[in-house]
Amino acid sequence: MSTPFIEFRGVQKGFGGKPVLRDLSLDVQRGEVFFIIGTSGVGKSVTIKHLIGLLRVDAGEIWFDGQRVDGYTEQQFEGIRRRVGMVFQNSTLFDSLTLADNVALPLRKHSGLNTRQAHAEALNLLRRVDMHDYALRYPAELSDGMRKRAAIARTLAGKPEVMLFDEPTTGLDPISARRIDALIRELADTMGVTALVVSHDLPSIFGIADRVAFLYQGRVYSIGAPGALKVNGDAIVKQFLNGESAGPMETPGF
Amino acid sequence: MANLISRMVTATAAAVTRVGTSALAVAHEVGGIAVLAGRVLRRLIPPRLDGRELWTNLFKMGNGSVPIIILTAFFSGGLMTLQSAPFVQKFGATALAGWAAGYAVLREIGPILIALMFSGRVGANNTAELATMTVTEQLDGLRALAIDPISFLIVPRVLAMIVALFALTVLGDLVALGGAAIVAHTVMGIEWATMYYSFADNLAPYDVLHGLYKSLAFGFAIALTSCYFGISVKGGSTGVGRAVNAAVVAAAVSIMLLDFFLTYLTG
Amino acid sequence: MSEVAGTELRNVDKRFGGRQVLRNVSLKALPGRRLGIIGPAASGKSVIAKLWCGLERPTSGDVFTLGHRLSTLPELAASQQRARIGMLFQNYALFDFLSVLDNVTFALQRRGDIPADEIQDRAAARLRAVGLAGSEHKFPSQLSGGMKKRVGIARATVAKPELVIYDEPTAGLDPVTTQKVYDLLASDHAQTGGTVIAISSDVLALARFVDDIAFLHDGKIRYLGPAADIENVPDLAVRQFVRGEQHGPLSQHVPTPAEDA
Amino acid sequence: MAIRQSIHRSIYNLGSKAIGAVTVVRDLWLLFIGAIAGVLRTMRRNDPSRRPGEIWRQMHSMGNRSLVFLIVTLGFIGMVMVYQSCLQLARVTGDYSQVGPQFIRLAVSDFAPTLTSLMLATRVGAGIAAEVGSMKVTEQVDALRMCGVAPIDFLISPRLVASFVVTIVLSILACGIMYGAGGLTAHYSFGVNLNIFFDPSNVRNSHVILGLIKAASFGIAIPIVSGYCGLAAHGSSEGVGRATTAAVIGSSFAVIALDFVISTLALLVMPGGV
Repeated sequence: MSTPFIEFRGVQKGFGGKPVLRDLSLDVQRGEVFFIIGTSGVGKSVTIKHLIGLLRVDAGEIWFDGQRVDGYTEQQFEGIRRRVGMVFQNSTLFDSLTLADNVALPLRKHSGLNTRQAHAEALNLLRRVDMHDYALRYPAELSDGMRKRAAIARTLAGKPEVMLFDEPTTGLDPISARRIDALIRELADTMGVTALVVSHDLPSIFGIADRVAFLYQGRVYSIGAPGALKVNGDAIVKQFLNGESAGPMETPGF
Repeated sequence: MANLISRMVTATAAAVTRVGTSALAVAHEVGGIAVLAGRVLRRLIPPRLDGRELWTNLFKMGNGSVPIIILTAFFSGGLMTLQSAPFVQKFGATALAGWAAGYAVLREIGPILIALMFSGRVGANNTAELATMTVTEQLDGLRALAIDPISFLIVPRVLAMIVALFALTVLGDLVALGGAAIVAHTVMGIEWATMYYSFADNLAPYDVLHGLYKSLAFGFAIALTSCYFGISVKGGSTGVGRAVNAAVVAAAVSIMLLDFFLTYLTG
Repeated sequence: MSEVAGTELRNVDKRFGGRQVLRNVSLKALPGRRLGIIGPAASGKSVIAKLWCGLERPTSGDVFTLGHRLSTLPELAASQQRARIGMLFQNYALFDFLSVLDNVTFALQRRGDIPADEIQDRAAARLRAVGLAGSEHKFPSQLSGGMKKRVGIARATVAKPELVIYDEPTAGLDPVTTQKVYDLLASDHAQTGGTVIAISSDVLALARFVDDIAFLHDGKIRYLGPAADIENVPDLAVRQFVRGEQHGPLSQHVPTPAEDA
Repeated sequence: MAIRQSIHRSIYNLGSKAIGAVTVVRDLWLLFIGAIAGVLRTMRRNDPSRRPGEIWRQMHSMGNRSLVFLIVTLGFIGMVMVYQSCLQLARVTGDYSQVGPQFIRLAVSDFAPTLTSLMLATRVGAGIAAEVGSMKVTEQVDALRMCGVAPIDFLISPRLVASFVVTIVLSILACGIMYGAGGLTAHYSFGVNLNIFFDPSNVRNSHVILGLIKAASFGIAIPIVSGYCGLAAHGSSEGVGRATTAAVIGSSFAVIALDFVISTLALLVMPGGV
């Protein structure tokens, strides 16, 4: 196996004295669609926010493309953030800008394009996610699924090598959810974008994941291809992947 | 007796602690605002800000506030005339009506009321907007796009608010004098010309300037407090409301304090 | 008596300003059974829930709830009828100025016809049933999302309502917790009977809980039938929605803002 | 042609704005009547919307917690006003004997209630709108209705009573603070004799009554305007933000406009008397 593209080694993180990540280690290969799954409140989103420096580790190491990044300054993280894009749970489009302006924003800031070029490029990106018909709408006028697709287009504007998705399908109806899934898979297959997806949506996991890491009690409890986990995994993993209420698993979120 | 004394001591200690903690909290906020001011200033030399954001905000804050500022200024000019009315009527000193109203409006009531209304409309709106962006992670979204939230969001807003409040105060001064004249004419039956000469003879350019440069300081204070409380919001929809509340209160206090010190410093 | 006229919407239209949210909707919830309502975001599901509680009034058409024509009842009388309805709000809507226990007892205390110790006993029993014994004196801000949801369930069911409406009881929950919530709702219903209405966009989990499912699309009821074979109904639109297929009769749905709010 | 169209459009816009304003005023009036009815209803011991101690709690949160804020702001504004008047007089006559008596007359009949209420409009108004608004968007208002409780009786009525009392009390207090701070400024900066400054002989009963009428009407206007904004909130956190800002600007403006109306009426009813 080649050296991993992204690696977490023994990461610990707590909030207000309460440990969330106790000793988390995982590795992601280039070009993979990698899922981080687990119950609510287990620290999935917390994990990925460390990679772009929105949170800082209490202990442990984070490696990205052969470099150790956990001790980076805010300025050094700027460099990482241009290579790693993040799609937030509630899409974080700027309410005051149209979709086209939202997508054009990082282009104007980073690619040195003028306003007109940025706008043209933004339309191209919106076409990629099939949202170009809505380029002049404001985020508040669209459904959640459409907002999420526009947010993906905005993240793509930075030509990221890695994209982080925080619960991309939660709260969406099935049609919108599968559409997002297809898009994530397509970006990985056609553009080689490594995807790190936080989710507990079973159809997504079985639909598009190459590998999944199952988080439980602050650690990676099990890791592997989704089908293999379901077959070989222990009772706790199986309970989660089958969505059963009865089983050995403790769910502090409930 | 000893019991009573010990109880009094405990109560006093508790009161002192309470005063101490709230003083600490205030110091904490003031410190936060100062740090933000530093960050904003650092991005001004050399200027690193988003031009488009500056223009949209200027338009939104300036243009959008014109109606409310006109109404406020008109009423405050009128009110000042009403207040001087008994005096003027008693002594028949119609020539002084414009002076009393104009002086109060240009130097004090005008800039303060306009600044308070500006803080209520623009400052509060700005806090709500930034707070909403913060609780919905839009600020993290900016950072994730490798865009500096201060130079993209805060600096244009601070500049826009200072410029807008200054321009609105100029407009407000004119409207307030007009309001004073109209009320003097309709309520007290003073001639237009009397009012005009009363303004022209008794008011020096410095009276106007005094109010205007105060408005620059007010604009800066409103901008900083409203941005600070917007981006340091905590806790969902309740938090947004609380942030707005804190921002308008802090802006009102700083307007009064600044007014006092600027008046003393410059006369 | 309530069994006779039942709980139903008859030819209901609902507009907010210029937006038509419901078009000529007729839907019946049968006593003793569980009705599920599914549909894309902003298709008007939550509006139906609020119509049945009398929190919203239809623009035209009739709303019957537990044998009363709620659409024409004055607010005061409607307010009395609501004592017979339990509602779990989409975002729980817990009173954040009250403790967990006070949230659950609040409605019973307002009625004024139940002795204080009975109220306490009932609330304590309900909190035990949802697994929150010991958290009585916490405040909503100190609870996790799942715990808030359970307080909401306890509050909705403490008055032994004849009709319970659950609006998105499992939104955002992981599969295991989702199933635990539905287990809880099912055991409640088995004990108390009455009518249950559940709204969700998580179709498959909902289908395991309810008897019948109504599919709401674009303000109209497109399908109403048994939940068991929802995955295999002949209507292509329903199948497309349930399976999340990209191609089919359902076009991309563009909602106008805040329809579902 | 284009000009005529744009004129048409702006007339149309003005018209619809005017209709909107009339609707808002009517809704505010209805809310006011509803809240008064709620006050009367909740006086009954077993009314479901009654919450024992709620008025006290509201008075505490509005009054006690505005105290420092008011003392600071009104103290400073009193100082500045007197300072400015003295400065101006120094240029013209140099006779400071009328500064105090005129100042207290103005403070009683206008400055104290108006400035107090303007300050309360920001603090109390924003607070009410934030609380009620976040209850509205989190559906707690609907949950209240599910529990058989009338939201206006439960949320607005106690705040109306509390604000009415608190605004009057704080206006009286603020008057004292302005007067005191102003007197000290005159004394220390311009050497005005304190006995001459603190001479209330200019204040007549009509001034006191006018000041109290103003304080009372502002005290009613603030909770009604902000409660209205709170209850009209929709959306999520940005809805609460909108409601809060609307409450601040709406209740501040209500104070200024009411002040103008009441002052004009007073002058017309009692020319020279006020």
